[in-house]
Amino acid sequence: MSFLSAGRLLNASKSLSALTLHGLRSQTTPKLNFQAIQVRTATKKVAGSRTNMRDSAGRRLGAKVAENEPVKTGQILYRQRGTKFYPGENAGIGKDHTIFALEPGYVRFYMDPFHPERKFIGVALAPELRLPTPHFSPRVRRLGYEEILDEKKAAFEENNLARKHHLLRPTIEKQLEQRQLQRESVLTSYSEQIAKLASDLNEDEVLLAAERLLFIKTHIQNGTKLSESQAIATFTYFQNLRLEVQRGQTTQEEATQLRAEYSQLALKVDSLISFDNQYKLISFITEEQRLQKVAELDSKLKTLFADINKKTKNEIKSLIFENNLINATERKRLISKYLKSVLPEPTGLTSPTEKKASISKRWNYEKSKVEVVARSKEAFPFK
Amino acid sequence: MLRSNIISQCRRLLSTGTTKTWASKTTAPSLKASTHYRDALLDGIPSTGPPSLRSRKYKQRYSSPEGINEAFDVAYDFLKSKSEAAYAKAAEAKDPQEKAQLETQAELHNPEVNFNFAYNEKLENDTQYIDYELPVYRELKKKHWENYGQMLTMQRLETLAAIPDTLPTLEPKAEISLKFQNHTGVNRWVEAGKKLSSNATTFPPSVKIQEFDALDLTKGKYTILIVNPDVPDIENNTYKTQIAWGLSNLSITYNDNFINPAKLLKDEGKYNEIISYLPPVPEKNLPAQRFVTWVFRQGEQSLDIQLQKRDFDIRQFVEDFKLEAIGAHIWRSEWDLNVREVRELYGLPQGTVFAKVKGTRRLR
Amino acid sequence: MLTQTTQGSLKQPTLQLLRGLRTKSKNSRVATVSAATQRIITGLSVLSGRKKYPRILKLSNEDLIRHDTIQAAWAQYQRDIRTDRQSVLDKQYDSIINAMEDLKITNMELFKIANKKEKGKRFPLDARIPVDFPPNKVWHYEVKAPAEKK
Amino acid sequence: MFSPKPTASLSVAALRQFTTSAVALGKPGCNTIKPVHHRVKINKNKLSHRFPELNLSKNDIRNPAFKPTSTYQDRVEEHYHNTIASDLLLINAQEGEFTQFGKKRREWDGSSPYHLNRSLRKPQGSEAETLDIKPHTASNIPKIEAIHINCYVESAKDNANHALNSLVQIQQITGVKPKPIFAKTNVIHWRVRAGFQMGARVTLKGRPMNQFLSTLTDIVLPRIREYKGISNKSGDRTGNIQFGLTPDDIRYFPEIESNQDLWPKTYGMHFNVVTSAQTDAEARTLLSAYGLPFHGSEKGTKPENIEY
Repeated sequence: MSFLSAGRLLNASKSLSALTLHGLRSQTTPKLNFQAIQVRTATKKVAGSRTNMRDSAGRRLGAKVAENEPVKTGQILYRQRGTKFYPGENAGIGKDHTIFALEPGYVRFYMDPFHPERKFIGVALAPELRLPTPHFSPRVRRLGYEEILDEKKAAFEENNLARKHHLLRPTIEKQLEQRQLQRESVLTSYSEQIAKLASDLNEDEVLLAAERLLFIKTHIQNGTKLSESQAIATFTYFQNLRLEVQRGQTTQEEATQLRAEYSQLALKVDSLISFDNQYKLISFITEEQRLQKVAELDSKLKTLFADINKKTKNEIKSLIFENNLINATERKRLISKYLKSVLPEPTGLTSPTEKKASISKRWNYEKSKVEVVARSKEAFPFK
Repeated sequence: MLRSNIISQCRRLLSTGTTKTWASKTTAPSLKASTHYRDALLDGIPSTGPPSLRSRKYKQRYSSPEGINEAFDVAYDFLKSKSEAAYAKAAEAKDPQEKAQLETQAELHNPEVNFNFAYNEKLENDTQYIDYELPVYRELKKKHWENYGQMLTMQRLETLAAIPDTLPTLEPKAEISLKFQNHTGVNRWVEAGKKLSSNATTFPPSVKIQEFDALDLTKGKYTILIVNPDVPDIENNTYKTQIAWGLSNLSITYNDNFINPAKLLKDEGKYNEIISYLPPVPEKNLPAQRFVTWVFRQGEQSLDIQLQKRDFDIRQFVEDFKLEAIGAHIWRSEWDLNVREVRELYGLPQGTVFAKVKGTRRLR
Repeated sequence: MLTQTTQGSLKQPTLQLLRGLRTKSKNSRVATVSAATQRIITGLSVLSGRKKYPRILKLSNEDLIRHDTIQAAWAQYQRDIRTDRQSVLDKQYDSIINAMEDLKITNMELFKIANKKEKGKRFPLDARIPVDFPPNKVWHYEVKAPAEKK
Repeated sequence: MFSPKPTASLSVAALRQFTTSAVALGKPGCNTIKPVHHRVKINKNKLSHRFPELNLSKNDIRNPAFKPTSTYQDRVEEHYHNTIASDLLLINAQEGEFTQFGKKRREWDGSSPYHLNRSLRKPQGSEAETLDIKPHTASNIPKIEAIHINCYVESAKDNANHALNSLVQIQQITGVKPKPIFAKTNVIHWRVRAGFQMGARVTLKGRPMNQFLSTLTDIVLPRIREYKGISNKSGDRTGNIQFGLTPDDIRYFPEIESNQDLWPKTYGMHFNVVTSAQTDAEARTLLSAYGLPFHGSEKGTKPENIEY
């Protein structure tokens, strides 16, 4: 009795009932004790608790579509336990391993050379296509998106932004306006300076030069070299000219003429005007000349730094901060050299007992012990 | 060896500048470290501390490991003798590949070359410190590229399906870096696969082609094709490929290889523009469009073709002109409010608006 | 303490959870952990690499390049030694083969003896690995093989 | 009446899953790796910006895993290169030697149609294939490549601490961190269950191996009373020699002997010396060069004509 597992009990009972109908042949079936069969033996045992004889309804697994059958998106292709079949192209797999179509197309059951031990179900987008698509050929793709033909609906959809963009839109537009205003103010200041620096330019040439210099300014601020920025400005201007011709606003001849004028203007402006460290316009100065000026400033500061008193102190500060030729790194170097918060060791050292002296402790690496340093007011000129 | 150690030690005390020089045959400046670091690099860290540390506090605290100076002197002489042998062989070598390989081997262990390469800008290289005309710097840069840049680009090309959608595959031989230098003033290299706004991509990009193999760059020419494989083809309910920009007959060198406005203006007539630049103008509600920049070696042939139609089959084009793909780059574009201005700027018709939900129409 | 084995229990009698067990008691008189458990705790600490690695050596840019140069020189030096050694062995092999061929021509019988396979060959037991301080008596001449002793 | 529980009620988690995390999120347990269209090997660790030091190579000093190795003279290695290699070349070299092919699996003669897809026949006269023996030249001189040490402690089935002690003992003797070994199968009457930690094993290579070899041959083996040596019959016919030491022999190791009370109980160990020799006989010749004694009769050579 023990060798019959619960799963097979039901079938065994059915076959036995069939046997009883044809009269028991001399088959030696073991004495079985079933509830379901109405066989009354001489002595009927007490009915025990029902631990077997139960089964769930069939899960209707297996294929739901045939080969080459047209399917819609999301249509279920195969129900299974575990992955007897794997999802192929344009097919997905659910949590209970159900395979469904991702695109409308025609079902294909196929093998993939990259996974020899697996069977795939995929959806080919066109009837004549076979799966798997060759490995190195471009993917077959369906556009699917439909054009909105109704004008009103299309306009509405175009302005229908995601909530985040919709909420951000006003602030962005305000920022754009601010930037525009700022550009105009810089343009006006540049055109005034250009008028002073390059007086022989006429009205619209000055405006064009101002725009060019503003364009170069934005690039230098972001770290591009000056020569590169100038080239980008010219190149972008020529591109715009080309597009005007493309849009039919100017003729080809005018464009070439404008192009020549612009390149001449560019040459002139680049040779007359250059930028200082605040991106203001100054008369042209080459890099060598600038470095030479910085060196002069350095030597002048050194002489002032030699004897520090009230007057020279302010002069040093003004020299460093008002100079418009030195860039940020050079200024930092000059500050660390001449605007020291504490003067080097010998000046201003006093005994710790001094009343007004400022005491500081530090670790001495040579003697490897803590030492006390007392300094009087002279050691802190720029306090 | 012992005698030279004693000399270098007392020289370190006198600090009169190092006398060590490598066996370099050429006097290229980039084979020497800058004087600021050279003495510390070759003769050991002075008592004032390593020059590469900025603040005096850390300079004071720093102590280099024991015995490194003596060991370095011995190692320097040993490697220098090896380098001389390699240079001698390189002198006789005839085949340029082998010659470059021997010169690389000779300079590969030069501490100054390694210092220059490790602590200077590699992409926008200053030939004073990193000069890619020298085969050793190309070798160091190639290893550096294969360690990160190459893998990243190939991963993005694969996951965004640029291969096989445009070309079937790619064996990367050159490093392609891309940057948009236009009215926005932005100065940042574009990472492969990045989504760019339509304002940023209004004007053509600047492409930098860094070759590593030992080639004669004076003869070989280069072609750049930027293709967009995601242009909607509404009649056939699929996507088609269009060419956004094409340049050919570009000549570069190992250092001057940045095809940017400056270079395009400088040799105006020398190169050929296959087709003018069409900026990304994606439609609303469509998935992001991919713009794949392919770079090819033309060999000696000159490619003077001018295309009119935007529809483009890149595989056919490459086959016809026997172009050898050496590198690629990819960026993506999505619809945004500024696309309307870009269309007006280029005189293009207004974009079609698509429904948000994908329809159910079959492909065929 | 350690759990004893219980008949039929599925779990292997594992160590009682030792983390957090106080090994040093506040007043030294009370020994909180038995010697056996203490031995196991030291055993565990011996096995783990925790806190046994020295702090990472932080080098300046120059020293890092100097260190790499030293490592490269050492690697090149080792490569040279290996190639020299192998070329010596190759020469030895060629000379053996030449000698064998000459012997083959001159005297076949000697050649057979020389070319015999020495299957059970052993190095003498006294030929030890050289040490810095060898014993006073380096070679024991009177050593007999066990068979001969009987 | 014995009635098996119906299997239908197995929970989802018990199903064999490819990725455990997928189940938690309700994702399908199906993992299809898409084939790529290029041949560049992509190392994802190098592309992520976490832990940049770990992307450096192991012999870069900035890598936390950097460990200087060649910091002392390895006299065993030098001894091999200075004397043993050339001697072995002389012993093994033979003029006019050719490759002796081992016993290989044989084809079916095709006399019956069923031979078509049948797996190959067994080699002649042996269960498994045997390796070819290639001519002995200067490039394949036998060398000791590794020593596997395996310490299975039977008493660990009752008391896990013995397994831990065997771990500590091997680390003490070799200076290399060992790996624990676990019982593979249930053996009821030995009261051993699968999954119990039963001992430790380690593979020694390079310098730790040489260090262990010199300690073994210089100090431990000479002090074992009447140590006959390694049996001439040991070996797996491909040039690897096995031998063992009893728990008492282990006490002769200097690392153990110097602190007796720390080791109330020691455990015996099996050693498998892996060499690049092609036969056991050559392996034994190689090992004898390191001072390892051998005993017993060797196949194919009568004891009396073993040259000492």
